[in-house]
Amino acid sequence: MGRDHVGKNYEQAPETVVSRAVRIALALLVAVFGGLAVAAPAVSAQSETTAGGTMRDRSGAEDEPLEGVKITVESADGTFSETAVTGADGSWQIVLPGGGDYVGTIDPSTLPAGKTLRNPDNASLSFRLNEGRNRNLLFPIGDPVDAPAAGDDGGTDDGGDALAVDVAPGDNKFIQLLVDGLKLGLIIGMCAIGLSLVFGTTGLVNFAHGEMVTIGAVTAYLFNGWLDWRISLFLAGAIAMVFTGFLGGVFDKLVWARLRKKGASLISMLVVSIGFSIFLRYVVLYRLGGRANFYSDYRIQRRIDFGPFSLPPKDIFIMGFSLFVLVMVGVLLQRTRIGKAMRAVADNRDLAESSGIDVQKVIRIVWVAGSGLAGLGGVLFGLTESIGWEMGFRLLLLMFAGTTLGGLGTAYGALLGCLVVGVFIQLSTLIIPPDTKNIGALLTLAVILLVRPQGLLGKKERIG
Amino acid sequence: MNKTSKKLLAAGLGLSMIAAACGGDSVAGSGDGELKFGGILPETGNLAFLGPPEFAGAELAVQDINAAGGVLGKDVVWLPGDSGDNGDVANQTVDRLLGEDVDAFIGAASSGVSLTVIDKITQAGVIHFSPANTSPAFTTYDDNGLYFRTAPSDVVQGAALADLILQDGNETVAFLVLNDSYGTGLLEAAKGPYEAAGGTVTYEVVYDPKAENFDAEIGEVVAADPDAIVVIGFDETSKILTGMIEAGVGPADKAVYGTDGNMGNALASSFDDPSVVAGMRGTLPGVDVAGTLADFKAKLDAVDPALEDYSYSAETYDAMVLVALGAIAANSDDATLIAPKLNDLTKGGEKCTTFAACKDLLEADNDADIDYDGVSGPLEFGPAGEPTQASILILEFDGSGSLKVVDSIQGQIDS
Amino acid sequence: MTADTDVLAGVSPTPGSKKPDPILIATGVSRSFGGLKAVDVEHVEIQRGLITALIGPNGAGKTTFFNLLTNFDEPDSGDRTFEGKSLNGVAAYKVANLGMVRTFQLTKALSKMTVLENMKLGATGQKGESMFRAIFPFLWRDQDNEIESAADSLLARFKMDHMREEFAGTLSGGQRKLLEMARALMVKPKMVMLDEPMAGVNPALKQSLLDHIKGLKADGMTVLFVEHDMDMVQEISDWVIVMAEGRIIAEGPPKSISENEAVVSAYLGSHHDAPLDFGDDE
Amino acid sequence: MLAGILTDTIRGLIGDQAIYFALAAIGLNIHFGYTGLLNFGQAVFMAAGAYGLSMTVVTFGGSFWVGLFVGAFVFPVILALVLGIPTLRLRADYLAMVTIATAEIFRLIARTPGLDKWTGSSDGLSGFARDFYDLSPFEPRQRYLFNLFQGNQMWVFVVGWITVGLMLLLTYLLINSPWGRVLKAIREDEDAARSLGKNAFTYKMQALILGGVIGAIGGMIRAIGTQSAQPDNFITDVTFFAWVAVILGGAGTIFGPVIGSMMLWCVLAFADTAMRQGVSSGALPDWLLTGTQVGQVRFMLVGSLLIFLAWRRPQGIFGNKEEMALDDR
Repeated sequence: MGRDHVGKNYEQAPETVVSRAVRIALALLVAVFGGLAVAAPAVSAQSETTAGGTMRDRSGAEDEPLEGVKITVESADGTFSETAVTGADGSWQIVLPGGGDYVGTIDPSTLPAGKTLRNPDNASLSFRLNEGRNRNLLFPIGDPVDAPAAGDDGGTDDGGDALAVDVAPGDNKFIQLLVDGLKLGLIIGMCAIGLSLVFGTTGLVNFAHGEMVTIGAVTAYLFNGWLDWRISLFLAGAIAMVFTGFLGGVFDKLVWARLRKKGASLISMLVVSIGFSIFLRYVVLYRLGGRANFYSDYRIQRRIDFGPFSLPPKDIFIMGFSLFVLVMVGVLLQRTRIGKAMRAVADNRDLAESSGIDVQKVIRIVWVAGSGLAGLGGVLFGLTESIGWEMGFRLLLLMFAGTTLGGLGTAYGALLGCLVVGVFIQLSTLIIPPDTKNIGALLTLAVILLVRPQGLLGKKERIG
Repeated sequence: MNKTSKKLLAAGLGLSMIAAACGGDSVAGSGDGELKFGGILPETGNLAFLGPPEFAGAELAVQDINAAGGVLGKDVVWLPGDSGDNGDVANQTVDRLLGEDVDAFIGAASSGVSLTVIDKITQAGVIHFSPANTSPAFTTYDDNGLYFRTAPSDVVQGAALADLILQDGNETVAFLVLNDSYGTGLLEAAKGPYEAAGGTVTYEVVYDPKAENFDAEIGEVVAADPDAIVVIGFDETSKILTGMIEAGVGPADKAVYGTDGNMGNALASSFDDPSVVAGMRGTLPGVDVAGTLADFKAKLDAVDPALEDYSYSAETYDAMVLVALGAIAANSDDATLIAPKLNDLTKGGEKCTTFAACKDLLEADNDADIDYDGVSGPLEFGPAGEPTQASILILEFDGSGSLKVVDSIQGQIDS
Repeated sequence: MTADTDVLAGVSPTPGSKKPDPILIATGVSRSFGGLKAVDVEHVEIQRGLITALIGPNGAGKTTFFNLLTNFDEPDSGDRTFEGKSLNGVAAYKVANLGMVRTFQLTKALSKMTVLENMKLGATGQKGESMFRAIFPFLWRDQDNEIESAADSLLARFKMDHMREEFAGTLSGGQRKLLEMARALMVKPKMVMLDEPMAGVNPALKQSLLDHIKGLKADGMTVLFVEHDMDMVQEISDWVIVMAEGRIIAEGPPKSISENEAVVSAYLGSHHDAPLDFGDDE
Repeated sequence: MLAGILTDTIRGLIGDQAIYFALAAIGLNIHFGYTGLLNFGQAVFMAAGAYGLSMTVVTFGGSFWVGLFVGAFVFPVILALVLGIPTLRLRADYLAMVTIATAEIFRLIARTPGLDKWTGSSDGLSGFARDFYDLSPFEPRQRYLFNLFQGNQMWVFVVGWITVGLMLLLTYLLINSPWGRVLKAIREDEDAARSLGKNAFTYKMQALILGGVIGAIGGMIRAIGTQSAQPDNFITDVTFFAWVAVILGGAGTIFGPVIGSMMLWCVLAFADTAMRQGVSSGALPDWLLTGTQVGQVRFMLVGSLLIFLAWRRPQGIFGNKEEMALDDR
């Protein structure tokens, strides 16, 4: 039952692997020697059964202990009752007669002036305690807090955190999500250009495109994290991009060009692409394993605060770099001969062929460039999130949404659509629970198809 | 309709006739004198990382049982199988193993997968014994008395987690919870006691473990600015923790808590600099009452030298040993005879901690009242066939990313 | 040239001229692709019971206009009426049920269906085409047999009865054109729209196709067809409409057309620099 | 050992997976094989059946028989309308993308804890099939048919194959009717069908509904067989399995999908068991394949089968090669 397919595990020095059993054995020592060997004395096992705590006001900037507060603990059956008064450090403790059910009550009138319980209903707390345990009772001080809910922003953020500078919490969350969404959108967009161009030039909806994204990320990970070589991520990313581009070219030469030559229908080509998608995905799983993996470079970076939003430096780089790459792609499509040829083939293949463009060559280049970009997108996505075997397939669904939204077969439409999808996914968490955030993006796809089937930038033609 | 089609149709009808005609050939789980265990443990799917220790535990149990002379004079048989993470794979495995006349299934790791096969197994009169299901749903499930588990219900761990958060004096807490029954079940079990003791949950979110990113969730946590953050999840915790550290709410900035799903060495090892998780604390069910665990770990390593984690290996081991003891007590390998014996074997009576020792007691007197205290805990099964007592370890990552046990909490389930 | 042209004797040979008994009228029909106007027709009328040809150089917008007339494409603006009924917003299949059937430039023989199946598909009002009745063969069997004999007699007329069980995909290009025309007749249309019926047909079959087209007129149907081949246009059409760059530039009897200056220059001009071939290459 | 492989293979050939994938494939065959619809969300139709049944019984406390009706008709018909109305007027690939996305949407919705009351979130729903098994003439603890099946499985087996037979009969009647002729015409060329006065949209919608309903019945049988309905039982890969079954057996043939499904599960069961035994006996070395990886190899096999079939034998094992060569697209 080896886990040798997870190559990374080989690197671990055996001594860092502290087994659960050893941990458990330590627990045994705890049990036997009554806490002598315990690392953290604060929670050491004790022989007395106690209730206690520290009264303090943490709602302000300072952590302020409250002195002279009265707290009473009674047993549920009424046979025991004792009152404690907090000391200068705010702490109090009551020794209880043994395990059982108790009620702890704070006397709010003894609180210092201006201090109120954050939750006045919680002035009395019932609890059950086993023999020999200590129970901390919390009576938080501060302004009342609204009941929390997923996606609800609480409204009365008490400030002090890095993000709340000068901006109301609602706004900064909106802007933060917008920026996160743009980042996601730029990455999806970079990945999706190839999907859209391949569709434009050959009519094929390539379901295996997502695997190019995965392979790009995994290739870079191979050189930066998986193997011991520790090549810089920049170089590893470049290698990954070249490799996926090469792979795309090989793929076209060995598979798609042959199928086109054979005159295979688009539907059977689509099915072939699905076959490759499944096959490649599970080959990656077979070698990489099912866990999330990370590059060794730029593993963790502190976020830089920009006021309304914050980003780690690598994300700033990702956004800037992908914007640069996308502008370059735009310039290449607009200005260079091959770019024009690509657009011409996507526009009208027969016409392009009759005006002397080598359509097969253009398609080959589209495959190479599109796969390379997808690989690069995978490298960036792996950098901002993690590298896993299913990452490309999951992005593929968003790419579909984005490219359809923007207009199938148009490079700029794909980009615009993906940006919209990325932003929409993040912003939708303001309303719906985050675990369902992709639903919004995919529903948009359906709505767009109803209202504007050609997509945002697509030409109005009868489709179908 | 062409000729081939007609022939096929005829063949199909013929087949159904045969099916109707062939009577019962044999009864699964009935005594054939040989105790067979079937495994439905994750070899594939998103819980695949839980598989290796469970398989190792099972193989070790088989070794130990057979080394002590087996059951009913014969060696017990272990037939491993994959549970995957969706019902398809598990069902196929169960079909296959039912065909091999297994007497007890060991698995599955995921409560969800167990629910897809529990009816099939228990209605066939075979024992379904999970080492890792913690969902409270099984306590009340109509299982013909054939479902058992050695993992304690999440209620115990949840209370321990709440206790831990309270001990550390955290007045507000944010929960980041994996969307499955493990995550949401543990969330409920922890939230109740925590709020009852005066704590406030300022933010709770259930996330999709396969999500493209967790920016939105972490953004909410930052905005909520709690004293403590609890992450209940599996492997994806490494992604979330990365985001939290980058957003300034990592273990160095806040009190961060985990649970048995993620408090493993794998979490620290997914960071090149494991010190970033230093200070993160969490709960893990299980304790050594018999004092044989160091030995147990060494034996597991011998079974599978590549083991990285040991989660649920002890529970798997105990499940198999219990069933084997049950067969000795029932003097049969018929699952329906073994099942009624199992609960009593875990409580009251003469204590024994190894299969060999317990077997000796039982063989000396078939009706001997024994109390098997296993490597995973005192067991003490309640009427629902699950532990009523559990020890929860409190773990903490140190500066080198190693897990240290800092405390243990005894939990009791009222039943 | 037949005597039928007499009905148009009084019609002025100018674009958009009024006909005495128009079956199809289009007014102000325009359609553009990506900013380029592919079709911009002010007014055109098609006389009932005659064979009208629609000609023009490559890229003139003939097929696009054809698609607009049959509602296979939606115009940006404009009105079309067929037998006095407006076609605006009417689904393409309903147009067929009104009695206007079209064929396609690239023949749409249904390859993996037999010739007979192709024919039977053409019949309208089939009971068995409802999903629920389809399950009970006794509800539609009789009608289906009638349709089959009608199909057989049409096949015999088109001299294709010997291949009724063959897959349409095995037929030659010309045979497919024939099949498509025969299939269109199964609809029992009032008007048949043929998109380049002679394209890719070998010379031997051409004459028989021509005869069949004339036969349609003899059966009282109106025919509108798109064609490049001027000889054919001269031979069978009663009236000719010429398109160039999306507009109708000339109309008139076939003879007068070849002398029309606008037509000649449009055709000549087209050889210098081929403009975009909208739609025609679908 | 060999006997074990043999029984597993036979169980794959005729067992419950072959049954419900056969139904899913029959539905998909109506979509793709006869109408040319690219439905890559057959899993969500199966889920509609499973959840229609289980939600009626568990969530709303309805009877099993009402649940059967909801699962077979109400849910899949609504789903088909939702999927079809935006996409069926568009080019075929749009349906493909929307269906694959919908399958994922459904899974996410069914999983979300917010809807736990209705869907049981990630654990799904169970305990709705008792009424079905109460009717079983087979003894649950007995084994039947040469020891292949437990009593309950045997009951699913009999009912399942009868259902498959009925669906085949329905398909046969429909496809050989004028209605089926229109479907085939739409598959060959939608514009030609429309030029002959056929309302292609309506026919495509009917086909989508019919195939969806049959898929949903497959999903119900699955839910009844495992006595649970869970979101993760209906992941995208399930759709791909159904596709392999259709293409393997031959798209556009009556029996193809059933044969394809049986062969697929037979091959998978054989490969699974053979590889497992290879691993445990040491015949397959650890560096090549571990037990954990056996399940992954199965998917690689499915992927390669799709590639091979779509490329080299698009007519499937039983399809007519000449007929496929007529595809002039």
